[in-house]
Amino acid sequence: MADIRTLPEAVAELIHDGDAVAMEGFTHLIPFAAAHEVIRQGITDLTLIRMTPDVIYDQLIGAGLARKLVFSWGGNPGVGSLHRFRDAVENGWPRPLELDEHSHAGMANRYAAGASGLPFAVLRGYRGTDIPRRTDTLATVTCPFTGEELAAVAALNPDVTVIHAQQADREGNVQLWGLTGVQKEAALAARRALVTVEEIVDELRPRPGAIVLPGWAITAVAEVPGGAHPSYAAGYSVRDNDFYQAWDPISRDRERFTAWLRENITREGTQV
Amino acid sequence: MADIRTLPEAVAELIHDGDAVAMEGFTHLIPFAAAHEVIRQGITDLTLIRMTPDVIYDQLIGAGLARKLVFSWGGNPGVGSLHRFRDAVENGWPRPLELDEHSHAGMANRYAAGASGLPFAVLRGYRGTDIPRRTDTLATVTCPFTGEELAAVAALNPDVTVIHAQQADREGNVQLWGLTGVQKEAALAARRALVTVEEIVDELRPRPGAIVLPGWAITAVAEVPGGAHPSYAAGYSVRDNDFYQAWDPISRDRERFTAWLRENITREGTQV
Amino acid sequence: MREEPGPVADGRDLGAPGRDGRGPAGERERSGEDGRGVPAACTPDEVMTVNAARALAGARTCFVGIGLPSTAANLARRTCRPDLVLIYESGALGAKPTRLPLSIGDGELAETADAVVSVPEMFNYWLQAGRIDVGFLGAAQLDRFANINTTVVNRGPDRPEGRLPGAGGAPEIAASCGEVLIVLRHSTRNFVDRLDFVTSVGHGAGRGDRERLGLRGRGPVAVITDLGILRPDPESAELLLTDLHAGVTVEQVRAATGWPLKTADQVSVTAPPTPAELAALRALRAA
Amino acid sequence: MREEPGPVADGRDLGAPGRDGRGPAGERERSGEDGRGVPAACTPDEVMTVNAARALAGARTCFVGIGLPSTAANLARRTCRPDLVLIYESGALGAKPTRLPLSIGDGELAETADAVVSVPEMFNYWLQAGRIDVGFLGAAQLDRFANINTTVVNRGPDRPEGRLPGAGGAPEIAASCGEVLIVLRHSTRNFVDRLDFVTSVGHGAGRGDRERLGLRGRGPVAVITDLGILRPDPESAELLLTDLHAGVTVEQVRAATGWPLKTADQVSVTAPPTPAELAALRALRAA
Repeated sequence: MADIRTLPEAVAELIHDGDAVAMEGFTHLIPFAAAHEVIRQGITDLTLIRMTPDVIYDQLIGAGLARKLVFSWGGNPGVGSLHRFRDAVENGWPRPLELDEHSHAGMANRYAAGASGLPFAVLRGYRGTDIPRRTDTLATVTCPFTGEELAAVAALNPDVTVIHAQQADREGNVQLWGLTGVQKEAALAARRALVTVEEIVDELRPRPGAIVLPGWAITAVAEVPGGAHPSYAAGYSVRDNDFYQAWDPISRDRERFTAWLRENITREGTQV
Repeated sequence: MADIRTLPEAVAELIHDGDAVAMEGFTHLIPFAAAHEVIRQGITDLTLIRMTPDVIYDQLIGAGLARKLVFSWGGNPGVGSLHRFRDAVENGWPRPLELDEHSHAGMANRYAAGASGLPFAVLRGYRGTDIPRRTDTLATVTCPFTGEELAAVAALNPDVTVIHAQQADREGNVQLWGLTGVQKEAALAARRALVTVEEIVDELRPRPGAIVLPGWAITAVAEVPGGAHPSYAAGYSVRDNDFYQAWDPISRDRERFTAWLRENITREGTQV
Repeated sequence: MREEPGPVADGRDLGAPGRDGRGPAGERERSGEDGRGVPAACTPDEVMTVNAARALAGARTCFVGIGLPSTAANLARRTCRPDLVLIYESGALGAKPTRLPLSIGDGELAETADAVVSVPEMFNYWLQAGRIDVGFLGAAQLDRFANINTTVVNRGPDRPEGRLPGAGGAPEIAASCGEVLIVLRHSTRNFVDRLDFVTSVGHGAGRGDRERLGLRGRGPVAVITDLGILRPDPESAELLLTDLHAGVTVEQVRAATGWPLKTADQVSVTAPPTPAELAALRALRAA
Repeated sequence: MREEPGPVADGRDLGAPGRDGRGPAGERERSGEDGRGVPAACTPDEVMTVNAARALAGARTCFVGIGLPSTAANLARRTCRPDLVLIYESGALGAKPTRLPLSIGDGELAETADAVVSVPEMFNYWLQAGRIDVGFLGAAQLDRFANINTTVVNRGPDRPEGRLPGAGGAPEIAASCGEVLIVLRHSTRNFVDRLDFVTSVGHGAGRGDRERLGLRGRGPVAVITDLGILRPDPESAELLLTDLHAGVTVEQVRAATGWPLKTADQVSVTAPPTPAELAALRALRAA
């Protein structure tokens, strides 16, 4: 029931200038290929939403396509800083980047509220921290039974969520397994959902630990083998830790980053 | 990490007079054997919590062990009324039964709040209905972002939750699959959790659709093959629909019910 | 499970205690005592169920109550709507049972589902978010605005309230699905002038009430009975008789309705069940 | 992931950019430039990690940040606490990695876990509910009450704020775990008189603040560094130097601390890493 599309078609149809876009995947199953297609198509003025911006958003931010970032932890996992993110925040290069900053617990609950059709979620969080000073999507509510004051976070409802999964069938039912993170919530919270998959199969064989998203809850599926690289897809690939480490020197320098982008993403015929 | 116990030991250790007890399982995996052991041990003045009281609570109520019922749908699924429940509510036999009544959505969220360590949960529910007139665990909260008024339901934190599962390993890690209902939430919301299982195995083999509850999150495990009968355990048994239909005439009549209880549950040597 | 009728004022069960009227107070008996004229080839319950299935012809996803709604939805999958996605509150998304489930938690629902989710997820992510096209409900009592009572009935002074099963999933199904279908047998016991308790809101006190209450779906669009079909007046949202089953008169329907039932300007007659529909329904029940 | 040090006032990364000090600014270099006296057989980072692992001897379950905390927790599983349940915010409950994960989402965490859950479930059902004994955190800046900053640093007038990675899971880990351990390298850059931003609350402004804020866990019980161990004063909750690693002096620690560090009445010396501990740590890092 989801449309089966090529990646360029799906990105062109689902993601537009100015959209709020969530590309999720907690280290695992990060939809890098879709982000690279966004760069190739030059879709810009995006509000990027992601718990861990990771290298995928470092690239989009460095490419100048983001005007705002909604996030909770912006580092290169196990390596260090996200230099394009820092350069945008600290120096406004290549453009200023507005931030909406939460904790992981807050972001996870914001997606869950969005997936639930609720305007907000309640959690026991943020107390005593300076985080409330930096976001207007955080408030408090009082428990009507106990009088306790709790944190309230505004729902996230992206215009479009992009995730990567291992498999889809021909009706667009999607199966992902391993660390499945917040992808179900992110996909269900969005107005449109695009899933890139390692392969399209005739029949999904149920897997331990898998979650299945029915095709009717998804807008489009695109087959993109290796579409999570340098992240990984359990059962198909392993995390390219070398790339994450190599990203540090590439991204430290504006010129080197720009050259990398041209050589690897935007140059005619490139497909990373 | 969970204690491995016999069913009589576990019930005696974990369930006490006056406790708030949740025995969950949405049609599937209903822990009947544990309820029967409660009847045999005469543990009384219980607050019984369950989305669908089902025949399991009809038996406990008829046996006079419940002073209160927290629930959302009290019928014999596919058959008709729960006559012992009705007799207690309408006629106070064998004792009056206080009710706290919600919708399924409300009960599910009450358990989820309990499992989350929150005092309440928010949902879009109950609007325009007469349900709020009959419960004091339902209130409203106002969204601090949109001003919308939403339902708030008080968390459920049973003294003890009892569930039935297919398997546990020798450390008390539990695996259940098929329709897993609200069991994870009910178990995690409780101060103590007892899991009866079809069998204790050397190693849990991961199954599609299974949830695993780590042994350290559970208080005790008891091996009770067939412990869900007349409910069922996917992979081990099928639902005994004939029993559910036979329960209708048994339970319609106080004397016939009492005789059934004596013959099948409380008489020396009975083990249902 | 919301069709479960429970007790009524006289202490007898309302409608059939067994599923789909096959119990002791089932369709054959009622057909006989009411003397309703139906094609000899099929029972009023069959006509009702076939029409209920037809009402799903445009639906993609259906949140299914057990009993009559489940029978109709499964029949739709075998007739007018093979791709219909059946969703059961026990956690099954896209169940494809080969037999009618007796309970909402029968094993086959999970085994044949596209996905099985927890009950909290079902109600929060799938139902509440407005993802389901049609909610298919039964009722113990229904009023002229298609509000539903499945909680308690008043049995008169000096008698305790009669206890019905309660809300189950119905209040939020009625609130959140894109639209709602209701199927129940027609009698003055069910179709009442005033509900003893509002368990689930149809159109409240009339058009505009759902918006005022912030209910997101369109609410009930049809009530399918063994006598005909009622639909809300586009202006007032009060139920109008819009369709009669073959051989049923307007007077019969009015006599079975506990309020002065209005009729549409044009009352149609439903097409009789086709041989294919009847064969599919009977095969489903026999499986 | 909370150990990620990020930039500091001078634009250099604080501490080591690579994991556990094996990067360009790693332990060997720092050991040399600081001239710290440690047993020739092991580095200050090894002493720190071994002591961090020992701090888990009484824990059943540990919510593990990547980097130093993860190394220490995995070492504990190989030495003092073989049954320790490792919980990673990516969703792995009871992970048993054979190698140190580079990221919090490495595949082996899921493959070896007792259970894998969604991220919302992890934070709501497992962390927030107070089910985890110990939260193990790193920090970019720490103050005398063990409050943590991992968000931004002030780089002085006319310069933009230095950006750190942000909160991640830390605020709620610090709030909800039964108790908190913190591991980080000791320097005046990290141990500051005043945080530029409070990302995660340790003991707030002193004893009683956690209760006042409604934070359920006991908060930080030890800060383990490459120089020694600080623990909160039972009265004031201000961090006191309670332990020195062998060969380190109180003056060295004070010089590396950005506030006037108080010492406990008795300052102990930690037992040097045993050959077994060192062998296990080195095997873990080499795997």
